[in-house]
Amino acid sequence: MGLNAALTVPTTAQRPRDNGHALVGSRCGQCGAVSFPARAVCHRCGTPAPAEHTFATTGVLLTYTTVHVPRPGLPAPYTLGQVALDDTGPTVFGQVRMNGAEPAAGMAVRVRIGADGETPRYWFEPDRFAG
Amino acid sequence: MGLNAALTVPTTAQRPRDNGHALVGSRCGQCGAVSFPARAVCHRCGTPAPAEHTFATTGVLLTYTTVHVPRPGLPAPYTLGQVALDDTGPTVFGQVRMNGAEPAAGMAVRVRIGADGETPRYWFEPDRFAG
Amino acid sequence: MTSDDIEVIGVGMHPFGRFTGHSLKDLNRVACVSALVDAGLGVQDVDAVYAANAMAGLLQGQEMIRGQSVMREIGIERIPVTNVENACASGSTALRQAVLAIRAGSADVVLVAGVEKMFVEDRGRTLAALESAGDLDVVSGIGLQFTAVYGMRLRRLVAAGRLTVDDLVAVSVKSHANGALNPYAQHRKIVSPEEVLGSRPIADPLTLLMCSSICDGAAAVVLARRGVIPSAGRPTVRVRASQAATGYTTTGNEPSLTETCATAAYAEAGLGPEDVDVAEVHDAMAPAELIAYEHLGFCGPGGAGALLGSGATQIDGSRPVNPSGGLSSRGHAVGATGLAQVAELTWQLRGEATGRQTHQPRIGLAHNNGGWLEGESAVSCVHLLERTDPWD
Amino acid sequence: MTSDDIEVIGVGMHPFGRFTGHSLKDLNRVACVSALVDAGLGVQDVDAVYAANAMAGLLQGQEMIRGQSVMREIGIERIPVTNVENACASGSTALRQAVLAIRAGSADVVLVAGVEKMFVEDRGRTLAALESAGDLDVVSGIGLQFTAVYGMRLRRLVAAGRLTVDDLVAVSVKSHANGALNPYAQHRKIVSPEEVLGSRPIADPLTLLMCSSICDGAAAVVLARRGVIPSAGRPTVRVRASQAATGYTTTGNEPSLTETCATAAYAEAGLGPEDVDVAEVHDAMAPAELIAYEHLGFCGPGGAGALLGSGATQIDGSRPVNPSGGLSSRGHAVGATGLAQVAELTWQLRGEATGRQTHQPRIGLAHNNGGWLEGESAVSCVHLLERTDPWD
Ligand SMILES: [Zn+2]
Ligand SMILES: [Zn+2]
Repeated sequence: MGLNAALTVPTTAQRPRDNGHALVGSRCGQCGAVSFPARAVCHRCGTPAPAEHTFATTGVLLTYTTVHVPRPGLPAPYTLGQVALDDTGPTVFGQVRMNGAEPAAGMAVRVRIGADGETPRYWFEPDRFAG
Repeated sequence: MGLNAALTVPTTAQRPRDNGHALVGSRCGQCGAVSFPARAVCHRCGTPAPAEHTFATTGVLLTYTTVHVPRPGLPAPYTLGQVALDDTGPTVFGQVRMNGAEPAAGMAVRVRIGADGETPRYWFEPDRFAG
Repeated sequence: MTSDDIEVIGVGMHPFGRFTGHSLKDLNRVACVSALVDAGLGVQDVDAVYAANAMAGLLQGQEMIRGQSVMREIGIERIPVTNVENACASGSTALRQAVLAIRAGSADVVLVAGVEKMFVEDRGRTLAALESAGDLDVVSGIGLQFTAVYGMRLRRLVAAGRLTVDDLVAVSVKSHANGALNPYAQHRKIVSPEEVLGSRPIADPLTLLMCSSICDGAAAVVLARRGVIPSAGRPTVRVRASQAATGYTTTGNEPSLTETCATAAYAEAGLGPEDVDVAEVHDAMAPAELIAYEHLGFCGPGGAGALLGSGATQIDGSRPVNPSGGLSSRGHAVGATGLAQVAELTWQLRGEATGRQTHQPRIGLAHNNGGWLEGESAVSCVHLLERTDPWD
Repeated sequence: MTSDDIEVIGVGMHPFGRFTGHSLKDLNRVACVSALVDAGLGVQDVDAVYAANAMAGLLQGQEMIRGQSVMREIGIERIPVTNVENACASGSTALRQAVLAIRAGSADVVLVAGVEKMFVEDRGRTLAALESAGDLDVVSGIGLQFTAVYGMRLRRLVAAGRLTVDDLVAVSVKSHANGALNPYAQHRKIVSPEEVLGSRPIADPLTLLMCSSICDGAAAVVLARRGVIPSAGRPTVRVRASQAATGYTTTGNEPSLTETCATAAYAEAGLGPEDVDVAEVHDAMAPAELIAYEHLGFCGPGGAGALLGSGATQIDGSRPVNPSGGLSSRGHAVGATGLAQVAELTWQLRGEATGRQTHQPRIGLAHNNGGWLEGESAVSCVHLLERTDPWD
């Protein structure tokens, strides 16, 4: 298995990170390992150029924290979470916007994608369609 | 020979770098090696706490260059030189202010010390008292 | 060559804390000269230097030749100086390179030095620099701070019933109590559970008194090939294992990075967790010590609270952990931390840790992690040290 | 173990130049994947990584885990990644650590990667970052730029009659001519002596066309313990010497740092300057190649101009120097430079340097310096490589 295919993948800036509705990364055709953002070589099996893959818009909030130390452009408190996207998607960090509700580990969440140029680019909200 | 004496030397900020007229550094009592600014241990023989030493105000311009790329707060062109201070003093880099004259390798120069807070703190000028 | 060919022949620290008037050169000088004095050596006995620092590029503007610039202050020139950077594990990474340099036959006596100056005029710059311990291409803009990463890890364990908030508080109280006994520590004040719980929230469940804080400091270690430097009648401390590993993309189901690295270290030394008599573990937030208990094999899954509660990890317990106060209380001068751990273990193994001496330890473990990827540390280093002389 | 136990089994580069849309990850990927493809390996065959970079902290804000963050992009996780920084000699310093890691028995196959991205939106930031290659505590505020350090060194030699301005021009013309033959080079245009002399003054006697410029790029080298990876019928390249040294406080009367380091490298290999068939030397400003002739022993004091004039150091000469175009014309992507030199030498020794191939070289020398103290470089590294197979 040569690595050659990893030489001609799009640059990191050229690879989409979302499609306006969902996060986009890569999924290895060989072993199924996923990555967000996409990578040039699979971290699990070493296969080059894993395919671009659109992840589920829903996921499970594994854990979260409310941060009380502000950062520039980011007033405190704000909530961060670690989310495992559904359908064996990747585990990602992101802000969690509860709109007044209380977060809970195991809660169903849905990804939200910001407008062009918005920071952060994506965040999570409670999935109000979940059971 | 223990290194202990190097534990109790003044901090780098506490050590004088000039006395308003001349550069001040260190000179090893053991081997005579000089350093500007002062150091806590002699770089030539390893003796700790070389003595504070005031260097000659005159020196020889070993080489120089006129820099044509400006830096913030420093309009180009400006001239830099490498100077060996007299009486086996240290070799130091510094600005050379020729006031219209042409620098030359081997020329006698004299150190000038700026006012408190001035940048740079010292520079060199032609030594008009030299032969 | 085998790993026990290398001895720790000198250690030294500049106290950790806030040292406004002290430059990187001042901090480094005190640590290095102390370590060389401890070893009975002069600066010209050193064959090579490994210099660890994580943030001087962003905080002092000094990139590129950090080690060379601080070493000339103590008269060290000419010999190879290598700058090593691996986030909060920079110090232990540098130590490992020194071990490799001796094993490779390129040096007999190596000075390993770590220095960090985190107090600068603008605290925001320090916080921003700390964020660069993550992959900024992936996480920048979401406000991911070190404390948040630890807060999330701990909440998950609390939610799963593997730790309680009382455990987090108790281990923080222990950390401060140990720090109070350590003259090199940044935080030297005993605190009560109420004070820990009532202190300002940082990233819940973490409160201020659970967290390491901004810190200046330096630490240094002198390693030598066995037999090159006479022991001067002092107990000999040997390096029995030196391992490093990089974080990985987690699925949530694999062994932790620390576990992977510790397993390799135990295998290298032919030892197991049961052989460890004293440990300095990576607790950038004091409760992370509890996670380390599990990952280093000191207890089974979910057993950390009970282990702590048993008193075994206290200074007078059967397996003391972080007698120095750990990162949280001794302080976490990032690039110096891994070497401060080794300094503490060396003092413990020699019986020189006045006031916080543990009972006749033979094997010491240093665990130093750094940075983060999504869900794991970016770096882990585990070293095992051994006192080869009997205790009387 | 001895030094010839280590082979260069793969090399690769991302072209040097201006690559606005390419991130550190993109640059590093192309260099590393090319080197692994060249070695016939996959990413999972690598045991350890040494990552070199000098300026990403100041220019991209990515301190601490530079190597870990670029390596995950090519699927490299778990194995030890060590970040090494030694100014312009970061790449060769990382290479030396990889050599030591293999000699120490801790790894069989090591990937060494250097990456730098110097083009940022504000050129002033890059110039400021370059100034951090000096000891800022001593030199900050006087406006000491890299070019000025070289300008002063060269003027002193010109004033002493050891070099002429014509020599400085001629070697710059040669540098550009070689770069024009190198598809990886930043500057690929032949220039005339008049163009060199007439180009914008930078730090006299240096003009724009004598100087390396701001550059993006990456280079990678795969080292392996001898015999671990089958050669695939290709000529074998071995590491015969790997030496490093730190600059010192000059009195103006001692041997140069490069001379000291080269002498140690020759001794390690049991070779002398007369054995070197092709060299890549550190010419951040093209005329520095002439200084290297003397310091590496290719000519006696004052003989550099004559050696250049003889044509011996041209690509078709008896001892070609900088067939790649050197730092000045191939480009000087700071952290990558030392590894780009080794890539070039490997191609030369294998006979794969199409268009700029030198005549059947057996011994290659790489000379990489970094930073500056008062009057000397802060770091020097010299490596010697050997093609062990006969040329037909
Ligand atoms: Zn895969
Ligand atoms: Zn002396």
